[in-house]
Amino acid sequence: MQNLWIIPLLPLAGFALNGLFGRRFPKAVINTIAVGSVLLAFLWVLKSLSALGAFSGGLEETHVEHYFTWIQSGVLNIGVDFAVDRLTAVMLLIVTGIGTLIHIYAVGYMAHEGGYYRFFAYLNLFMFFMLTLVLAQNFLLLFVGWEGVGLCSYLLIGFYFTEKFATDAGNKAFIVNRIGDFGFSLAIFLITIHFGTLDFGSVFSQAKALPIETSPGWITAIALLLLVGATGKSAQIPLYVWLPDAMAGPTPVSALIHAATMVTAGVYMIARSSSIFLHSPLALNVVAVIGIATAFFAATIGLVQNDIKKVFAYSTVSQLGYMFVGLGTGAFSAGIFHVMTHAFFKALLFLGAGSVIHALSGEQDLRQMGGLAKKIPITCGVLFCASIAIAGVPFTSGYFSKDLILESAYEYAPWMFWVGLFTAGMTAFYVFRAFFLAFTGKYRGKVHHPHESPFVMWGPLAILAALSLGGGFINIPKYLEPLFPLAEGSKLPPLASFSLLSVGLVGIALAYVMYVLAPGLPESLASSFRPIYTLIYNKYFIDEAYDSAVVHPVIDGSRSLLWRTIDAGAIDGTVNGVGKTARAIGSVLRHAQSGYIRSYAGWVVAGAILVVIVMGLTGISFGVTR
Amino acid sequence: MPEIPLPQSVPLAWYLILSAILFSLGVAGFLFRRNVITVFMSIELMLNAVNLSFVTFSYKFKQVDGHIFSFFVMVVAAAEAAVGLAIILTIFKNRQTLEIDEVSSLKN
Amino acid sequence: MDAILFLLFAAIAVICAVNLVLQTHPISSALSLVGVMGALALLYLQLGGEFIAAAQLIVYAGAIMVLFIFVIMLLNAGKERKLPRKLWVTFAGVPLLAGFIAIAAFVIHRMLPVTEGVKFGSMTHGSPQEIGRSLFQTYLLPFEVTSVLILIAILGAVVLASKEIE
Amino acid sequence: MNFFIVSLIKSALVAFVLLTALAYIQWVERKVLAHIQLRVGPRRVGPHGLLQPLADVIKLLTKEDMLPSHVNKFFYFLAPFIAVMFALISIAVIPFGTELKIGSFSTPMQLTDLNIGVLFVLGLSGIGVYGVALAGWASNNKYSLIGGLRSSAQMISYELPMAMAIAAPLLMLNSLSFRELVDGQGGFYFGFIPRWAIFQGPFPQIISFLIFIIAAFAETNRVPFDLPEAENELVAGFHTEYGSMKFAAFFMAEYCNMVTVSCVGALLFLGGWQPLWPAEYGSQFVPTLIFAISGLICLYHGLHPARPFDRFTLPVFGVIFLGIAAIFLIPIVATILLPLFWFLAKVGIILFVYIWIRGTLPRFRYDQLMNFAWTVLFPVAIVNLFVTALSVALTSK
Repeated sequence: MQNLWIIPLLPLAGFALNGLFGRRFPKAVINTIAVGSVLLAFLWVLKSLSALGAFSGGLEETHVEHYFTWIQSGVLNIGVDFAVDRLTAVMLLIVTGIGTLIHIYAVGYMAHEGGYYRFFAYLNLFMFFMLTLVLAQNFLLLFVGWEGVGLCSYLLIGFYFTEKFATDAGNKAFIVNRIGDFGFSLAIFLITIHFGTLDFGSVFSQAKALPIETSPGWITAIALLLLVGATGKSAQIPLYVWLPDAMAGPTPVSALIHAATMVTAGVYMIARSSSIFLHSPLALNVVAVIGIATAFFAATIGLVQNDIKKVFAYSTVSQLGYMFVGLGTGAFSAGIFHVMTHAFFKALLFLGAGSVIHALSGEQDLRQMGGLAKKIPITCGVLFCASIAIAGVPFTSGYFSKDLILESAYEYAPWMFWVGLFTAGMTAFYVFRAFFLAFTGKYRGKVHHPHESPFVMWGPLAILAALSLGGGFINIPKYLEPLFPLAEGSKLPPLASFSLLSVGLVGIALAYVMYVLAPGLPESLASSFRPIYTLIYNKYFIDEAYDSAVVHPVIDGSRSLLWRTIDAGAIDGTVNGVGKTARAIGSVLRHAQSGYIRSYAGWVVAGAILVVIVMGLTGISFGVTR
Repeated sequence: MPEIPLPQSVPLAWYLILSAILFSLGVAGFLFRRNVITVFMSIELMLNAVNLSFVTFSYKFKQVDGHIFSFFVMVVAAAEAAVGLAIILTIFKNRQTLEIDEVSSLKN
Repeated sequence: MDAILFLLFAAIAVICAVNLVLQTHPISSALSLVGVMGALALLYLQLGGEFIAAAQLIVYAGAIMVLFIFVIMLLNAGKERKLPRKLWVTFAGVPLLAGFIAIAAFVIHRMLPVTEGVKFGSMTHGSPQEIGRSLFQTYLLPFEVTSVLILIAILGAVVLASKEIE
Repeated sequence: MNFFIVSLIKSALVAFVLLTALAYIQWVERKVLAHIQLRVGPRRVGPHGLLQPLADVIKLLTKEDMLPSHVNKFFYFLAPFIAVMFALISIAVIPFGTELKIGSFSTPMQLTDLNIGVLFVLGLSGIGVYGVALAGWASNNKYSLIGGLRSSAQMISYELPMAMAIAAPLLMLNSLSFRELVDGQGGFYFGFIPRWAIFQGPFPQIISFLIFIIAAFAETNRVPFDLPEAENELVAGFHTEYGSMKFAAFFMAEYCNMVTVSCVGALLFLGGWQPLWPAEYGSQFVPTLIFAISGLICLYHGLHPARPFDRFTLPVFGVIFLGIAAIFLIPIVATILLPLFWFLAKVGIILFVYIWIRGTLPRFRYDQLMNFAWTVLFPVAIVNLFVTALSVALTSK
């Protein structure tokens, strides 16, 4: 018994304290509570993991802790129980560790914002739900965490609820997620029907016993529905649209929720239910295709964005795509590995971007930056680390994970490998485009003398920088072997491996050429490829498409049909009718309510006698038999 | 004296029937009496009847649970008596009556 | 022997209960109720419920009923007013009651075998030790909850009784 | 059938002894009170007033049994019976000593050993309230009514601390049957400190003994808690309307309750018939010594030339005492009588304390009485119970 329940409970306590009394607390107290709770959670994670021997080669099999039975109905018995295996251990460390860093960072970043306590309360609540999600030992509990993080992301995206676009973005994220969650819940229902339980242990052991489905069956259905949920949460095609807008939230939120942790929940969930996916090649195939498509697609959009956070948002989408490719090609451990490294460098990217924005007091447009390298050197340095990491420059963290994913992609289908490779190039390109636009050249901004961020902000950045450079040497796949056996790495052909090595550098070089050496080049390119440029620049008009295809019909439909006809006509009519009937009956029955206790008792007794008579005649003997 | 054929051991059913009789007598008291206190006591009588069947079943199954339940019933009855009698006192203070039928302002 | 004892106490109980219902004066009803309780306590003893018997005496007869009598004295409650009782009550009620009891007896006989009977002393689970063990291990939570209930009852009683009606 | 005969004999014996004892306790009380107040007390009837109780009984029996016109007859008659009945029943579970062995035949010195004896006594004491309450209510007289109300309230209130106080030693001795309780108090610490409940580890029950005694006074409506019959406020309280034998019944009930309570106290706290110090230090000669000394004193006073009266009684009693002393020297009889002696001695001491306090203390005011019960006695009892339970739990293996 490692008292795992303490881990999520600490942030919850923080949320309760800050949420209830934060209004009256001074900032120092709020900080202490918020950061302290998460830090404590992190320490507790370390303690319990080391106690379980997670760091010393132990924790081969899952360590389950049952706390109490939550739902007991018929055969279905859902308990509130947490579990830790190596996968969970990795996720726990990522969530709590990066969570702690980002909390610390947020202390500095939000220092001048309103609704301070609210922000940290939400952040802690998010940590609580995220940890519940990660620790859960059955699908329902996981779903609770899943919905919870969705709620928190909604709250935090709409944190500046005075801005229309923020609230809109929040709604968008929420609604799009609902679609995914709908699929997820359907999947849960199917699982309940077919396995009779939701507990991971029994479900997966049953799943392992099943034959592999060559033709789609209910396992495929389950897997695909789970995938729908995952695409919603992890912003994959077609449900990725909410993530870029989600950048309306404060930057720490973008870093924590929309880069490091929550959006990887889908990946985690698929990896967790790998034993279901492994039995449905079709589903795996879909996962992989969706992943590669998303990766490519988002990367192209990322090429031309001018809002620094948007750029990183699309890169997030495309990196998530990579993770899905990893999962879909059966390299689950590689996917998780990329989750970790991505958590490092993407959090770093966002926080760095945040620090830039902070320096420029709110300016997010790349065209308004430039030449910041001298003004905010530390930020520049850490952002450089992050950029090379994501660009997959050899021996940075991003390189290792991406490498693994692409290798398995090559085994799976070479074309996928080449697309992924190209995407990697694009990634390197647009990241460094952003980097050069921001830090080189001469300053184009209006804000005068940008200032370096305080220590609380660049301290975490430094740690993250170190991680995103060296994080790749943590051999996650090896660590996760008990869960996801490694395929014996068949060597890539030399050409492929070489291009894999070089692609990042090429992308960087290209970006250097276009945005440092010959700044005029991009415009001329854009003008020469005008139609494509506009198409990409407007994100392939996906949002507009959704608008006309989904939103308007729905709205009109609800207006005319649901509201006017069904609601006002049928339902209200029925309800009022019921009411009228009830009144009519009541006016008759009212005379029974004489107000005399004994007459009431008389009715009761009459009923009792009736029961006894029935018992006597039918001879029902309640439990007591001869 | 004439020999009455008595069973060597008392059938369990007798106890339950006794409890049924007591219970229905309690019901009758509840229905016929008009004095609040008597009505209240009839309720207590019903509770006792139920206790008896509890204990009987606990004898049948040779388990202590029945006793525990009747114990809880007693506790609840004690609480109920405390509150109920307090209420009766208040009613009496308010209306100077113990007639249950005069406490019928709930009607309509 | 058992049967005789049972019949004796059962008779006492029933007579007292009938008296409870028929008496018009609350005090008489209260005392007959005490009688019922005493008889029941002895029946519990016969059924091997020593602790319950004692509790019956102490809690019910010793505390609750004293409370009743106390209140009756305090309010100095007199006899019920004789009302012209509606005829159907007596003419329908009593046979109804009898029928009810008869059916109940019938059902119980259907439910329980007549063969197995109660012998004094053959039930050994009612000892205070047993009760205590199961009360503080199996039923600990309900037990604590009842304590809270009692507390609430006390507060409610105090509040109700101490309220001054002007 | 042997069992029934023995029980019959025993109950007859106990009843006889008890009733006489009741009568004579009252005589003793009058005497002691008299001496406390520097009077001589009853000494007209019989030698040294020894026949006074008999005279009282005869008087009460022969008085006209008058029935007030305004009473509720049934309950008016019922009340004293209830009172005296439940007072007398509870003696049935009190053990007076160890086994009574005559040759092969042996029987416990006790009417019946209930394994819930303590609860039994508590329950009966609870029911005993009805007698008083009913008496007060039935005699349809405001003094009686108030007396009855007071007594029922008082008894209910004091039952709680009493029960708490009793529960503490039960916790330590871990039984509900008096006999086992007393056996649990046998033995000595360091060979000479008796393991009575009031001395026994882990937590000596001296506090709960005090609480018990105080509550007992209230339960039996004795000074300083005799408000139900506070003559200067309520004429005679609940038995104002009672005369002759019915009055005697209440009287008997009161003294019987005293005796019962004293017995319970002696059994629960003073180790029943366990001697004060072990036999190897000669505890079995205590009775001999006491009786011998008292006998000698009697002889001395009786034969003292300056003493004008009791020329006959005292010497006779002196001789009797010396005889008893001699009896205690006979080993076979001694084994039977020694426990009895110790037990009765302890009961006697507690009874004497009753009388002593009656002679000493004034009466409480009613509100003081209630406040004392609820604000002092009850909390202290609870705390004591907690501490006991804690220490028991900590020391039990």
